[in-house]
Amino acid sequence: MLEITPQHYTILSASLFMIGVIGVLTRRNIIIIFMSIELILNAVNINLVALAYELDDLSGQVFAMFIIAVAAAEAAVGLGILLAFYRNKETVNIDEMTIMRW
Amino acid sequence: MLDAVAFYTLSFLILGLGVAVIAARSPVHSVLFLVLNFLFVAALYVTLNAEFLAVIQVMVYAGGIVVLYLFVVMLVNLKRDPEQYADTRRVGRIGPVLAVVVLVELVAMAAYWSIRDAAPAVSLAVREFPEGVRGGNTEELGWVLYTDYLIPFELASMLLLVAMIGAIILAKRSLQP
Amino acid sequence: MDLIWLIPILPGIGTAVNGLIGIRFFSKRTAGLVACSTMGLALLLSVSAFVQLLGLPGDERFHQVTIAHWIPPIPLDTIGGMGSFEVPWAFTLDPLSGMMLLVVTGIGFLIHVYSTSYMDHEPRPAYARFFCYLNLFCFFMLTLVLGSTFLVMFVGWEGVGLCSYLLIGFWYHKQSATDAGKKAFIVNRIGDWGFVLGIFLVFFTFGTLDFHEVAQAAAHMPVEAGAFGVVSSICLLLFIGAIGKSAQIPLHVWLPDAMEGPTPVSALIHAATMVTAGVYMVCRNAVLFTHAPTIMMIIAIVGAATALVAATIGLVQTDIKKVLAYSTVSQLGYMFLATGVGAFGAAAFHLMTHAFFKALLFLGSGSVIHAMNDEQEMTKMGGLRKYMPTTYVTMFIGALAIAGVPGLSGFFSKDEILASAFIGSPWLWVVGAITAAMTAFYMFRLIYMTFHGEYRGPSWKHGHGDEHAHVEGHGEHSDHAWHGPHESPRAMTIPLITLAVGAIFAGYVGIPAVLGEPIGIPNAVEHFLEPSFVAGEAQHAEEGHQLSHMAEFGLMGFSALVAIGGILLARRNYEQQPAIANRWAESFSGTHRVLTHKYYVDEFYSATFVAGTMSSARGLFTVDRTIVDGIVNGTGWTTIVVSWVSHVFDKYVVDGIVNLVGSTCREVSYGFRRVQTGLIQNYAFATLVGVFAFVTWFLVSR
Amino acid sequence: MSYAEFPLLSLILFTPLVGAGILFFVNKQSHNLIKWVANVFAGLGFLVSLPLWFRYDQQNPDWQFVERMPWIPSIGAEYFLGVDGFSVLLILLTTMMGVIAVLSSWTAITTRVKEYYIFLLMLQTGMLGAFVALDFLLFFLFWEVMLVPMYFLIGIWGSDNRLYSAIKFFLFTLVGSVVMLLGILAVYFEHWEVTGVQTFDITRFHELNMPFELQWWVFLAFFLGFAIKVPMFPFHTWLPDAHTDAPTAGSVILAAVLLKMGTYGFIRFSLPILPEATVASVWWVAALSIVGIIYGALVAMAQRDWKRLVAYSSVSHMGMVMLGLFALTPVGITGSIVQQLNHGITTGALFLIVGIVYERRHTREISAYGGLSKVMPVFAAVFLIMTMSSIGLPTLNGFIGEVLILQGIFVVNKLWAAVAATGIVLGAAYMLRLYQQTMFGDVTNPKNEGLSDLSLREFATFAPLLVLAVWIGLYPTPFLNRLTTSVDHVMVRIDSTYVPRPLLAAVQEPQAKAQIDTAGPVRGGAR
Amino acid sequence: MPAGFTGADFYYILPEIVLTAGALSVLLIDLIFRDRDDLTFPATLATLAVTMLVLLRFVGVDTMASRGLLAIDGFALFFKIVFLLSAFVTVLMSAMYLKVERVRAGEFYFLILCATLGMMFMASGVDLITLFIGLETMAVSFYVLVGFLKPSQRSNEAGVKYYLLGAFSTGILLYGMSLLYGLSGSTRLAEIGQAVAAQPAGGAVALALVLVGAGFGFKIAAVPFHMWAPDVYEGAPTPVTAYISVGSKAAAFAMLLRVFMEGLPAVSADWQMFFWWLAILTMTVGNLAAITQTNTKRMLAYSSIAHSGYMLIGIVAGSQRGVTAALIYLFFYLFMQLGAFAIVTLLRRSDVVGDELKDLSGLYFRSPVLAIAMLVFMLSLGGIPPTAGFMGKFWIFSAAIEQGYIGLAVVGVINSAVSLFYYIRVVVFIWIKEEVMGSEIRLGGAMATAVGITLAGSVLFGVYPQPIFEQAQAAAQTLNSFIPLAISR
Repeated sequence: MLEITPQHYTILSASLFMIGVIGVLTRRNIIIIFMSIELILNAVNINLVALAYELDDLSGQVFAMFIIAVAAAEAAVGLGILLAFYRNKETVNIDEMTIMRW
Repeated sequence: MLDAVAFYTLSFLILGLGVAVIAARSPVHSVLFLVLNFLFVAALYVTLNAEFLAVIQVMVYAGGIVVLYLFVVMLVNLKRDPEQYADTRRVGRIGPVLAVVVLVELVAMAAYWSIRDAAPAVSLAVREFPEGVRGGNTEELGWVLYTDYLIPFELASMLLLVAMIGAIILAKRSLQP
Repeated sequence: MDLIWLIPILPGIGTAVNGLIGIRFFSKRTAGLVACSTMGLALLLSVSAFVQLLGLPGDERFHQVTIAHWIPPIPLDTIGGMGSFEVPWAFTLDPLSGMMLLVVTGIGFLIHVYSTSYMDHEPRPAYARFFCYLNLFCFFMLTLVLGSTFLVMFVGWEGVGLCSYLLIGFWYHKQSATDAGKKAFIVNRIGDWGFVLGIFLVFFTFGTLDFHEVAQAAAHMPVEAGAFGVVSSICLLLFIGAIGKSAQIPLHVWLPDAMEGPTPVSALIHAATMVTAGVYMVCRNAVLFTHAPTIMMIIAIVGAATALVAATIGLVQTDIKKVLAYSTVSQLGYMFLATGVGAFGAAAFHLMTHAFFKALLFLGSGSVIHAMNDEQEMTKMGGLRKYMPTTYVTMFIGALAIAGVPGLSGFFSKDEILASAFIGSPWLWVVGAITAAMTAFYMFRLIYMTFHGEYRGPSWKHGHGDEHAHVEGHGEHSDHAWHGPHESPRAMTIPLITLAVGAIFAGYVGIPAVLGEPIGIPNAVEHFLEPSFVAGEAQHAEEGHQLSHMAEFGLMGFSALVAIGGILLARRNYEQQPAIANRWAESFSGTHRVLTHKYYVDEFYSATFVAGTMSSARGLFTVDRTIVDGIVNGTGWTTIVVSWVSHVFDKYVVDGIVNLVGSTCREVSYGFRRVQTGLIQNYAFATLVGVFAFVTWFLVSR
Repeated sequence: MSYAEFPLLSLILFTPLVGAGILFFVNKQSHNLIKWVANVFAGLGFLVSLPLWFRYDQQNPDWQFVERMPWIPSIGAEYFLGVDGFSVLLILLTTMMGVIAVLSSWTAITTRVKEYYIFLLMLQTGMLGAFVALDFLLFFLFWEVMLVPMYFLIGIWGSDNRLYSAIKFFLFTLVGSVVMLLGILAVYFEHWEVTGVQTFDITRFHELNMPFELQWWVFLAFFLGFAIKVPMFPFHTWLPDAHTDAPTAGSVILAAVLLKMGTYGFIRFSLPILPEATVASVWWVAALSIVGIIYGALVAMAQRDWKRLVAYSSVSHMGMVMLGLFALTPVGITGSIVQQLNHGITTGALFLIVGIVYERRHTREISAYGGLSKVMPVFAAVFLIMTMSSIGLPTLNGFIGEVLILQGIFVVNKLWAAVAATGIVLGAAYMLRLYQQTMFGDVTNPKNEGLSDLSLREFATFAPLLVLAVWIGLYPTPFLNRLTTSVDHVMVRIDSTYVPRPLLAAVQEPQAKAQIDTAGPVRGGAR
Repeated sequence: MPAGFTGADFYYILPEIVLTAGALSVLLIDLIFRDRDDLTFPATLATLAVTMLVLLRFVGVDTMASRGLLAIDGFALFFKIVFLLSAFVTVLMSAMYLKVERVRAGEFYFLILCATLGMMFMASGVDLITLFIGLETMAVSFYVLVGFLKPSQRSNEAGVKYYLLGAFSTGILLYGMSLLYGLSGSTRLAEIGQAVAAQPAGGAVALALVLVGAGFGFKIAAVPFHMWAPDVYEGAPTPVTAYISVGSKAAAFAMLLRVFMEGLPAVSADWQMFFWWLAILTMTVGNLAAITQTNTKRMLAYSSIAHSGYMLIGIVAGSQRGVTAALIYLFFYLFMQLGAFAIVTLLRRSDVVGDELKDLSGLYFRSPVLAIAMLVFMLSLGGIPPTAGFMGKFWIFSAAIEQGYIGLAVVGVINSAVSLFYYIRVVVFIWIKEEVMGSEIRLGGAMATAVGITLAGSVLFGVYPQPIFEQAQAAAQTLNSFIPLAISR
């Protein structure tokens, strides 16, 4: 129990992952959903870093680094799209983007 | 003992803040919670002796992305509360429940499995670093990044360019009437 | 004799000429000329062929001509191993077919001639069409007669059916006529069903379809006394065919209706030739049938029954043609009775004589109807004797002949039959005798009601005008003035006379031995036909059971008496005091009604359908109209109901299932569309569900 | 070059296509030119196919006029054409019917004339291709190519309910054929596994002996494909709709040729490739066929729509064809093939007949007619002859087929033959009823008074059919002789396993079997 | 030249380099000649053409480049050709569309090129990180492209949807990848393969398998990860839709094949079962849902979902034939799908949006050639010979049969029959409905070329597919590991 095994980290990351997922599923404010996605990415990162630590191999950390970079890029683009949407629709409520359905 | 304490406190904070992020009423609050969350994650990295990553985490994430979020939140001055209108067709309830179930499953599966007996199965190509590189995390990371993962690195630059251009295109008010 | 194949071809040519060009271009005269000339040539050819046949010694009187392959040999396994199914276009001339040949061509020719004037009032195209059909009929009939294999015979068999369909429905604007034609064809088809199966079984058993070879082969097979083996089944099936064609119970219903057709047609097809095809076929396969005693018994009984029943019906009919129709049925019953007891010779003999006098009677009635301006009800006739002597005399002769008055053809043939029936079983003889009496009765009832007594018909305005201004059944002409009953033109009377002569003397070729030997005339027909009924060396036809001369004389005398008695009774009832007839009708009103309703056979068939209706009332309700005109005969009703039920089934079940699948797909599709709510979080949720499902699945599967 | 290596089949195959190609460049306004081109090419197609009749050597059991060149080597598919007597007859039927169909549409089609003829000619090529292909993939290709033009023919130029009927036809056939494709693949891999050669060469498949299990499944797959096309009883429901709504030429082609694809498939593929499975499933296929015969006849009897009646009658007739086929006796198979030709001729003619009156009156209600034989005698005569040939009157073609089929099935099972034979009676019933109601009686409907009789062109469409009907009826030998080798080829595959079981006292049974091998010709074995 | 690198490493990625340079130059041209809008179009085409030429120098090469991150082999080559071709056609069909929509073309083309670049790395990467970066490059470009029409709400909404769900699925994918990494301690697929093979198949493998599979499932729009597709396809600019439905799908398949065939052959039984279900669901749902669509783009979206289902059959088979089948199918799918979308793009006129089925009605009377083309595309999508689509389906089903997946094959063929129902509906609108919609259709040279290429491809490869078959077989061969056949040959 006191001895910290990889499982601990796995469980931690899994939990964070699921918190993010729940955020994505429940919140209606798109910005917050974006943040939930950031949480998910963080969960992944924790996993990778922990594993890298266990395996004593650096590629895990490299992977995590790339993920951070990608997260930045995605955030930028995502917020851009969101702004474009907001300009037309004057809202960021996810339940109101249902022009295209069925 | 010590790392145990560190781990439990950090993970408690991380998870708690995560919950706070998705639970907070106003987006501003959740942004702030997000920042804190990131900071503690960075701290966790330090315990996993990934100092460089920790730094990046703080600078890029907490410093860059979150600020971006903050800008947007401010930019989007909402006339009405985005949460007020809710579409009835949405599966609000089951979602979280299912998520929790899946989490349990993940944990259960993870419990089967430990790195220890998996790792020795394959003899990893042990990286040997040239003389110039002293055994610091940052140096080694830099070395690996610029040798093994050069190509992805270059590609990532393209990716960031694309993101930049894209963000500009989308965010700027369109020229054409 | 090698040209016999030409005999059918000639009328065929006539058909082609009249059909392709005639209907369009020929004048009536030309059309008639073509038809008659072809028949005449055919007659000449057959006579010459027959003469040549006579020239041969008795046991070599078998000549076969193969002109071409029809169906080339195809391997097919039979009981006896691998046979090869092949059918040549082959024609056989032997005594039986020879005799039949003469009958068909002879009477056919006469009736052609008769028709030239009888149909004179038809519009030109119809006239040509009529002769086209008539020739076609002769073509098929001759094929039937000459065909030397079952299948070639079947060609004629079906062909004559077609022609009778066409000729009965010749006046196609008359619903009743076309119905009758359809009925005839379909009832025949029912018979053919049996016949064709019989043919298949023949091939399956003997590996060949040639009558001669079949006979040879059959001769070696054991006689299936008591047992019911292959041969019996063959014979049964063939007999079903015969029943249909020769209008025996229970398939006799079509023949009376067939009287809708022009009278010459009734004479040729429904009296002289086609209807006797069944008898002819049975005689052709005498060897087969003799090997199936059980079936022989059945045939005899059916024949006897038909003879009796038809005769009884004949007693009360008042439509002149109907009377003759039922008498035909009954006479055919006679012939089958004969074949049933093994007297094929007698049957064939009676077939020939009957052809003469029945054709005669029909033509006579035709001339009467002609004279009465299409009146067929005997109650509206009477006293015609003085208006049309020739017809009267000839018909009288015919009546005598059919009644079996000694000295005329009918006497000899009928006597033969009765004699052999007596050998078969006394009961059959009794039935035969009763029938004979009735025959005599109703025939003379006909004669007396028509020609004797005072005229009961409609009055007519005397005056000038052409002789033939009246026509049969034709709307456009019937308004012409009618100048009262009168003798028919020569083209009609000459055939009558010829036939009358035939009716008298045709019998003398077959004087029974018991009469013949004393005056040195052998029973020509019997011995002449002998080879056709036995296979090769199996020369024991029906020796063994011969009647004593005494008995034979007795029977003869009795039948003669019976005939006379019948005639006298008829005379008493219908000439001296007609009241009696009615009184009888009242006193036996029950019977009378039954008889006038022809034993309710048609009604019975309808009843079966009615039952069917009740069961499926709804289906019927929607469909009533279709049924009403779709009815071919009683059973046809049930067929129609079934057909509609299956139609509904097809429409709503078979098709319904298909459409159901379609609509289901559509519904499911809409379902999927509903899922597409446009809400991102639902989509994400779906993803999560997918993950969950598979993760769980792996979790349990391990 | 001698005719041996002259690519006759390709010529036959592509002549109509060339016609279609040329039509494509004709101005769509100049209707007459279009019609002429179409007719010329259809006629040409018939002419070039005539050598098949004269040059076909009916003694030679091998495939003739063979053309062979690699097509898709990497899966072993080839451009492999060849014919035997059976396909020769069907090809001739097809080309002839093509001419008739094209000719019969001269006045019937007034809208979008160009496309119409293009589709008709393309359809022609598709059908011919299916008959000449000896490569299974090639066959399948043509088999499906046919669907599209037919779909358009029904869908564009059809009557009231055309879209529904068209899609129904399309989907039904498609479902069948795709399942069939799986069967083809199974055979392909089996052959590959056994012989190590990957090929779609049908002639090689004919020598393949597959395990029974596999045969059984493949048989089912094939059965679905072919039975829908035939169509057999439960799958027939597309046929009435398609026929009813198709334009005249469409119905004619559909009845005369397209339906033959199914039976052709059975004879060319199911029987020789899957003998054991075939023998094992005789009973239920025969049962279905018999049901089809009776059922089709009954439903036909209840129709008020002239064309529907004919359509259902062809369900009945094709049931007869299938029955003869699954008698698996030489006579039965021969008969069934002949009956296919007859059905093509007769039913084709009957649809032409409906077309004639439909073109004049624009209704198919039987009750709308009556007494036509007074106003159009020639037409009535033609109709009479065709009716008679349809109900199997001797001296006309129908009889030959039926008698052979029934004789063939009779030696297998008396009962089947007996039941099937009732179909003849029913056939007479509904055809005569139709004839009586339309042709006989007085002209009740004034609209029918002024109907014109057959024009010369219309008569020309009937003439060849009449001639054939009589020819086959009186002297079918040339046709039957051309079939011997094909039939033997099938029988050789079937015989080894197939023993007829006579119901009646079967004397010398064993010897019968012994004789089959000797007498049962093995000429086809050389392939 | 960084340590441990040789010129060869850069030589082998020459096509990518050329493409990048081209993309940047397009961007520059757009910046420099602000006022000229007609230069970027030829520049883009030139870039693609040159890249293709350079690429063709590597035919037959089979090697590892840049420290074993990239595999330069036939497999990658085949896919790269697919990407470049589809990009080429997409660009051809965009030109006029962009004019109608009145948006600057420069960035558009730049993004298209960048997406292509990402795809090319996805095709040749044999290392999780490389694959991931390639994937993201493509994805981000597409996020922007989908939302490219800023004035249009539909476009915005589609953008947001695509972005959100894309990011979400990326998260899932990444989590799976992290597990894979944890299992093996390496990001190289080959080493992962060894590691997984070496240890007892634990739950984690299955978990990683499902998560990665879900991630790919999203990209190839496989049920139940498909739900973004209809909305995004409908909202995105039509050429982008076309490119997503072909390029992105192909790239995802390439990556999927790499990861599962080379990375996880040890647990093939598991993922075969996984994809078996996925395939059946995808085909059925896709086809059934398409039946009742009234919007052409949406209908095509569902149809493309169904098509992923067919391709998945090839992957389930997993044999060499299966992979070949998937490649061939993708290649032919390129022509027919792009062709169909080209027609839809053409229908976008100043006065008509042109993506409703009824907008197609009477097309035949307006321009028979286009009608015939659309007919061919529909038949090809439906798999009716003699079109390319049939040959593709033929391979797919033959693979399934060979591997003994009879049930799968049957479901597949039945589905392909059902699919005809809605393809034919399109044809009905074009050929049988008489009334004509909207203004005249202007068929520009570029668009004509696009339609020409796709039409030619759909027909020619239907009649004579031999060359493609050979290439695909060769390409598939270079993929190292296959599932052994059920039957011996």
